[in-house]
Amino acid sequence: MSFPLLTVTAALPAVGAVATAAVPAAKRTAAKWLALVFSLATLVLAAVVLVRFDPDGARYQLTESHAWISDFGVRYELGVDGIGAALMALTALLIPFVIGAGWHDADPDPSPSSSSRGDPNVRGSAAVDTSRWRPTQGFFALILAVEAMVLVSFAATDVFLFYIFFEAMLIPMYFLIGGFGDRAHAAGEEEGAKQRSYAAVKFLLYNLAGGLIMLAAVIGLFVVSSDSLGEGTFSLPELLRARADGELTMSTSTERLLFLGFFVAFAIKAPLWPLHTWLPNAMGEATAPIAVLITAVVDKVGTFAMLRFCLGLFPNASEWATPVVLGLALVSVLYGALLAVGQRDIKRLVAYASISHFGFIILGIFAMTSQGQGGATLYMVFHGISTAALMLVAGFLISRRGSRLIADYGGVQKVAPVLAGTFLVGGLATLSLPGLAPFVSEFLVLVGTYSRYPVVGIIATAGIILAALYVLVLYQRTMTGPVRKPEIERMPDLKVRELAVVAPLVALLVLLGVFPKPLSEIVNPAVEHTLSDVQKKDPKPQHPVADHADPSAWFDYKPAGHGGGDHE
Amino acid sequence: MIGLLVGVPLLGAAVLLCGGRRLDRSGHWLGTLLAAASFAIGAVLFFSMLGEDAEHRAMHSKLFSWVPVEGFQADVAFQLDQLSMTFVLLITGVGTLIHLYSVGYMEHDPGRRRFFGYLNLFLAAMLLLVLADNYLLLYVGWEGVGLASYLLIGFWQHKPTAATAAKKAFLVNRVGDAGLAIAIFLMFTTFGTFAFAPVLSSAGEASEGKLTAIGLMLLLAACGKSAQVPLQSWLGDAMEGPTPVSALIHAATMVTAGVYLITRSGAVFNGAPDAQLVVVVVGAVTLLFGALVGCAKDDIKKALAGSTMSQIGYMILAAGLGPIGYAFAIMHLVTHGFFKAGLFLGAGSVMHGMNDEVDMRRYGGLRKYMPVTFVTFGLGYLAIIGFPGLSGFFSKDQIIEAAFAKGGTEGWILGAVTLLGAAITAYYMTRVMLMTFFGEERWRKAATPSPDRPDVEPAAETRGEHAEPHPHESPKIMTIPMIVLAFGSVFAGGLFKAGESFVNWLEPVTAFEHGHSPVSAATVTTATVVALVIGVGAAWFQYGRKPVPAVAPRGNLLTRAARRDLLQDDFNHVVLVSGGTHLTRSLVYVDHKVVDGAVNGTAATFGGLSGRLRRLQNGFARSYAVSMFGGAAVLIAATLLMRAV
Amino acid sequence: MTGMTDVASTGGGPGASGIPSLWTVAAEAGDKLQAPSIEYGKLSPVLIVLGAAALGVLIDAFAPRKVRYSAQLFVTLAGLAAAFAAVIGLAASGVGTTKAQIAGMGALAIDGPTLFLQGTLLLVGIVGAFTFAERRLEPAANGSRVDSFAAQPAAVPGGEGEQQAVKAGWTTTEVFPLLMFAVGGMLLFPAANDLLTLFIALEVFSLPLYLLCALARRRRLLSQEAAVKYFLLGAFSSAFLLFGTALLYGYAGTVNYSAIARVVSGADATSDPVLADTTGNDALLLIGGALVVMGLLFKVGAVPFHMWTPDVYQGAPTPVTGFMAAATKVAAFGALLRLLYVVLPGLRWDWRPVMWGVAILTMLGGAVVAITQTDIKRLLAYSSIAHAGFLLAGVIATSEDGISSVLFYLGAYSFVTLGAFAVVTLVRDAGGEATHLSKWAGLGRRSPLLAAVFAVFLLAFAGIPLTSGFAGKFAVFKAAAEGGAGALVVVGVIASAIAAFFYLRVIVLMFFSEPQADGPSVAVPSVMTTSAIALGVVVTVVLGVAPQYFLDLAGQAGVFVR
Amino acid sequence: MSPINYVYLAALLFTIGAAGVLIRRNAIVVFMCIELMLNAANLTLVAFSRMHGNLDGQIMAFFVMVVAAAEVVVGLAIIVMLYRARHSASVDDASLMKL
Repeated sequence: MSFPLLTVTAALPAVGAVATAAVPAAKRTAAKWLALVFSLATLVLAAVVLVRFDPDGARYQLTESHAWISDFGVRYELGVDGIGAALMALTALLIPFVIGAGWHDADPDPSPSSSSRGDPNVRGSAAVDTSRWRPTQGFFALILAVEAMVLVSFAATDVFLFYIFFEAMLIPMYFLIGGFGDRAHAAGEEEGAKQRSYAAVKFLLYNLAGGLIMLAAVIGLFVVSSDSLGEGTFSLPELLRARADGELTMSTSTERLLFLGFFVAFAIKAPLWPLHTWLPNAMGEATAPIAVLITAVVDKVGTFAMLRFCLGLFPNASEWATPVVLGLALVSVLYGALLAVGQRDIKRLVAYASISHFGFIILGIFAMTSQGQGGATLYMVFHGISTAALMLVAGFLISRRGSRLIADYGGVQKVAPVLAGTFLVGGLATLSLPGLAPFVSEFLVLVGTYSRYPVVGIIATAGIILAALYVLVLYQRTMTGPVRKPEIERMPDLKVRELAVVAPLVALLVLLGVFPKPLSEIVNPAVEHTLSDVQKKDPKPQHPVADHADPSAWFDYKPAGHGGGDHE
Repeated sequence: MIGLLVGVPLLGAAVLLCGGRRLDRSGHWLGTLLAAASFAIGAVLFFSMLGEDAEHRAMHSKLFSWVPVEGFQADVAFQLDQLSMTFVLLITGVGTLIHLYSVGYMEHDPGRRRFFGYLNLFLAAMLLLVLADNYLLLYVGWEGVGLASYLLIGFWQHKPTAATAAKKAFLVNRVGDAGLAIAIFLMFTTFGTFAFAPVLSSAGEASEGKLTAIGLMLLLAACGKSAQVPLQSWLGDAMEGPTPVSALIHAATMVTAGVYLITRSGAVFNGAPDAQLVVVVVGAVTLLFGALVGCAKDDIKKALAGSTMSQIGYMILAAGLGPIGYAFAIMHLVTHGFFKAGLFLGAGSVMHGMNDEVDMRRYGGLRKYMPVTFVTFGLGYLAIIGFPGLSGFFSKDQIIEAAFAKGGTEGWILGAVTLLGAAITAYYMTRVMLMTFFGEERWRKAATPSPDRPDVEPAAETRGEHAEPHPHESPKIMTIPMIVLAFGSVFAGGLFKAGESFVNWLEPVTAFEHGHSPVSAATVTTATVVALVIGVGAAWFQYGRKPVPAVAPRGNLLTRAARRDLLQDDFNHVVLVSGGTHLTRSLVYVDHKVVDGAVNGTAATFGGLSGRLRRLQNGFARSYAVSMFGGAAVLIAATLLMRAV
Repeated sequence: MTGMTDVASTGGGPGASGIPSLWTVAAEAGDKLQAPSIEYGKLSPVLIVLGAAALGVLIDAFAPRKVRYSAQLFVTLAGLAAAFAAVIGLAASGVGTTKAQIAGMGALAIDGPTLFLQGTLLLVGIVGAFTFAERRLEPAANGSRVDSFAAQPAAVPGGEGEQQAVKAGWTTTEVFPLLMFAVGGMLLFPAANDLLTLFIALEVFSLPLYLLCALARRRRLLSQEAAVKYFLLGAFSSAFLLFGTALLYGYAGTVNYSAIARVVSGADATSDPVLADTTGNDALLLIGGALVVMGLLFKVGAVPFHMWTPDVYQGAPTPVTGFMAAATKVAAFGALLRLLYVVLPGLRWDWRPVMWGVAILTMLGGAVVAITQTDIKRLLAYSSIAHAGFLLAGVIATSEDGISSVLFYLGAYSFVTLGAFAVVTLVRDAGGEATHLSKWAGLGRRSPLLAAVFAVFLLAFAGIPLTSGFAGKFAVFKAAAEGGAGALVVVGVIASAIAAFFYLRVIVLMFFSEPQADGPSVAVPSVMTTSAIALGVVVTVVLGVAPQYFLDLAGQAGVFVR
Repeated sequence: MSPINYVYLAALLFTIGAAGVLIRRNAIVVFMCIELMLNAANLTLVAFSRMHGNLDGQIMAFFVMVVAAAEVVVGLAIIVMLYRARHSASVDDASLMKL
């Protein structure tokens, strides 16, 4: 048994969460630094995972396996394929930025009496003793807890183990959404608190409902596997092997029902139209770093799980459902984009944009081509980074002005050019500008989709036009134009901490946009495995060019005019 | 070496944009220097290319594998052949000149460093576009220039009009980009690759339907980038950008990328006559469209923009003719690059001296105050109208000839259209010339800023009050580029024509066939000249003989329509903008009320149900007993029933 | 009358008529009186508890007031602990598995489920005793600390006598013997192997509970009302149970479980053709079975026999509510399991569809009505109803897995419940416990730790992974699915989703709402309540994270002796 | 007369008792109705005991009587307590807790 790298990677933030939560109330800053250090250490470990992962090696690597709940056939089984490794890295990468960006988000109000929170009389009275209330510690501890749970989800090769963390991560997320909102709320503090808790409850109920449906399917899977294999198991490699060998059989309707149970849960998490309405609320009400955590990290578990579990365990049902899923994904792409255009709230706009992007990811997954799924995987990573960049800058912007409404801005570029510039880069990444990372993935998804479903691919391409629309409208309304409001005139540019958060993300966007090869090489074999699970092969081109990799072919090429090019 | 061509300006952009305020004082020179360096590299490559024989001039260099996914290989690799070389020289050459010009033009602008950063970015992207060895990398450059164009049009972001124009340009271009993307999908599914060499060399194997589809999608892309009907609407608004930008991007280089794309993909179009026909039609329509718009505009830059559209229409038309036209399309592209850039720089120079006034009705008689500008502008003018002996004459004449050579009815129609276009070109350019440099000095009466530009731009404020302008010649740093370009406008055409040198140069890449025109070359030339004279004469009758009214007359229906860009924006507004607004608004409503409403409705249903069921719990022990008794009865009944069933 | 004489033993040997008739033996053997053989060792847990209860009565009667509290507490805890030790000893000696047997002349079955449930009940009793004995929450009166129970239960609420008693700081200690009697009855309940014992055990644990409900120190009117309702409805339901017993007796001629089962399965055909219209009459069997089951469903709080639950839970003193909610459910489900698995397996196809209906109604009904509750105790009451539904799903599985999953669930659930109600006792304002939900607003800010603990309990109720609630729910649903009740699982899942809503509402209130100015304060409890809560948390987390050991335990215990 | 008629009588008594519980308000009367139900069960037991020819049912009847007596002790105590607090023994008056 080698060193349990994955366990340690996932456990480190959990330990960090406990440690952070234990910091005394007065030492807020220490808690922040502690959390940051833990998240960075996790990042290092995740990088080690990525490095130690051998693309040419076994399908699941760095595996660990221990008995856990044998009554339920549950084992503590971890292992990463390329997709899991990449997403673990993404998670570990983003958390330090989330922490850095949210550095002051959970500070207690500096002066309770002057603050708009609640009735000053109430705040001032000694009856309310909140000295033991440690929001800052809680905030960072919860973030680390989410990280730990997400990491386990990405590494779990046991369906049950995955399910447990898939569900459990809702709880810290719930507190993060409901407990920590923006300082100022457009609708007033009372109303803001109400909307926040509405958003949190909606988030949790929606996802919990999905999770519970999945629970029914998980139980069903156990029953099916114990019927077929004699002993129920949740081990993914074991199930896949049994499926491939024909030992594990299930009736068509059973497979479809189980698939639906899993898929609905993931589609809610992802989120796929029409199960998306929790996302705008949650992202709108949460602070920007938490919104990033939701869309860039937690939601990825949904799409990841579609790829790993839905396709792997229920290939026939996946194929059966493909037309509908593609249809819904297509609707998501266009619907999300159109609604993003119609938003008046910056964060909700980004949320709808994310819905559109998740549509692309799901499109890529269910296109069942190497390009589509490879693109979808890259998309998950790149969308995480690009949304983080856009949303975090938006958060900085919002924290300066205290409003989420687009109409409250205008002309920021003039007073805060660096802020505007980074915002623009984030926006351009969101609209998949070539040269930035998301372009690569989006193009792959589109190519992959097109090559099997041309009409779907073409309609989805309209999404990139709409993406330009909502990003540029957002930029135009917030950043350009004359400065008309005094609040904006006084707006400071990005501070060092903020720049330190944004700059690496921007750099990564560019770097991965130009040179995504290391990542795609890690991902490719996993995608091939998944495709072989569903027994799909890429459609062949009609007129394949024999050796297109050889650039010298160019030199043999003679332009052929009507007359063969001979004009003399 | 080829990579350096792209890398040098890219480095410049990176340094200038990330460098911060430290570079505010020297940044513009750095930018200019790097542009020049890029030109120098291009020149070196050009001469080394000349050293090879025609068949082996193409160079290829692969930097790294970009996106390797199973079955999908995209490399960052460059290919430099004669066609690319032509563009490289044009881009870096004109680009360097315009950098130089901008040093003067943007002297007082606080965002100068940023401006040069964007310019360098543009150069890099444009070079990437023409140097890419596959369509995907070309796509990168394609959108890259779109980005640069967006940034530069919206350079004065504080002006809402500029910001809107920038956004519009990007969006319209995106539509075209989508076409390019779909073209790439088609190539990938047809050929399994999208690198130039394999796609083009095996284009013949694919079915005509496929090729037509690819061709049409490429045309869509070209329409977006080159402002061809129906995606032409952004170009006029793009004139909100600083004038050097208009000269470089929206006249000389970027807008001609569509021509490059079609020419580059010649092998595809050659196999798809239907697509070619559409290309030709688009070119012809745009040719007339742009010309008409150019006739009606009083804004000097917008008039020139219309002209650009029209001239690119010529090029697209020529490119649509197939091997008989590719070379001429490119030739006209290059000459147009010279004279149109020169014209724009001249316009910029005029504006520079006129407090950024753009309304030609407030110009007049400026030749005395700006002699250098007048001369260079005049030479450009002569070139564009095709005055015999100057650049435009040679290149345009060839296109008209090739249009006739298309053959059949089509050929006649195209020939007529091109001739008509030549006449209109002469008309509107003469109009510009007369309104600007001749006639009475109307600016003396007009001391207020033009009504259609209500927003005061700080750049103008720094240059002086909006009092009566004091026209003056621009500084040397601005006039020198104009002079150089004027030389190009005069001589380039002749140089290219001499010994068919240009055609021979391009032939290995684009192939060439002599068209067989039903009318002789001399006849065509004569007709062209006649058209020219008619156009000039008409303009002189209208604007030269009598004073130009300072307020535009109402004009006839066509004029009014042309002033509004032939109602294209109205169309867009009604169909796309308000339609889209309604669509998004109703979708927002639907999302809130229907999709979300279903969720909240479910919650409310349970809540209501709960409230109702709750009332059963009425506190009376006896009613609880009733429930138990009833329950027991049901339990018994059900058990008995189960047995009965 | 021949059948009476030839019955020689309970074993039902080859010569016997097959209808063992214990009572007959006792009555018949007048001249040659044989002492019945009683396995005292196997019955020791029950005997210890009942003995301690009797001792408690004596203490209350004779010990001086000053030592009563500590003496009672000592006797109670010692009794419970000793009984628990006895259970462990029995389990260790294999009584739960290989040496399971019918004891007490056929009256009791000492087997795996019995021992598991007895162990659980005794632990619940210990924790319950802790909360009963808590004397730090109420403000001290006249220098003496007082508990949650009425100073002078006989006094008229609000009357002069009561005010004096309160002022004087009186306390009563009869709650401990009452608790012990209730525990004793509960220990018997799941072990009961004939219908008479079932009925007696039911009454033995119910009667003390009726009284305990009436003993609240504050809000005595509510407390008394709860007691009246509980008593009347409880007696009503036991009348049904008894009548059902009578009918089953009429059907089988015996009340012994396995004997009835044999008649049901047709192994023992009735010998006398005269009795053809009674013995073996399926109508008697079905009606009698339904009535007995109904009596048990009343105790577990299944819809539509649940309506006493919210009122009683709300009115009873909170420590009693906690104990009752946990222990009654454990005992009643134990009895229900034994009845359905041992007596009525032959009727499976008759009772399963009916129980399906009850389970579905219970799950959905409990969850839906809980949504709009405003009192935390009522909310928990409805929650307990929903949980009864989940448990019924496991009961319906009719498999060994079904038994063990229900056992596990009961263990998990009871500690969460105890902990949750213990937390409720701590949140107080001037009028005693602040049970209205609006008072809980912002509790997370005032005392984050307590709120966090309560949140853990709520999450466990909601069945969030990594809590015992999830493991239990998974076990039950898994058993149900394997038992062919997949649709029930789906309903259960839907009900869980609905239930999650109201658990979350409380969490929202505690953490996301601003504290009220006149909000409650959190009392600092003694080590007893603290340990009750701590034990709840520990069990919740341990059973959530590493449930395997306990699943094994429940799995081994999953066989009924017949 | 066949003993089965006693069973029918018992069923009738049981129903009367149950109906009384549902109809009557006075807690004492309600409680007496419950006693009636218990006694109906007793009658059933005895009748069946007779029919089966074993004594189990009769013995059980004794147990039930004892239990009923215990129930009376507890029940009357609770009801009296209620009466003292409210000066009414109506079960419908005890309806503070609802919904």
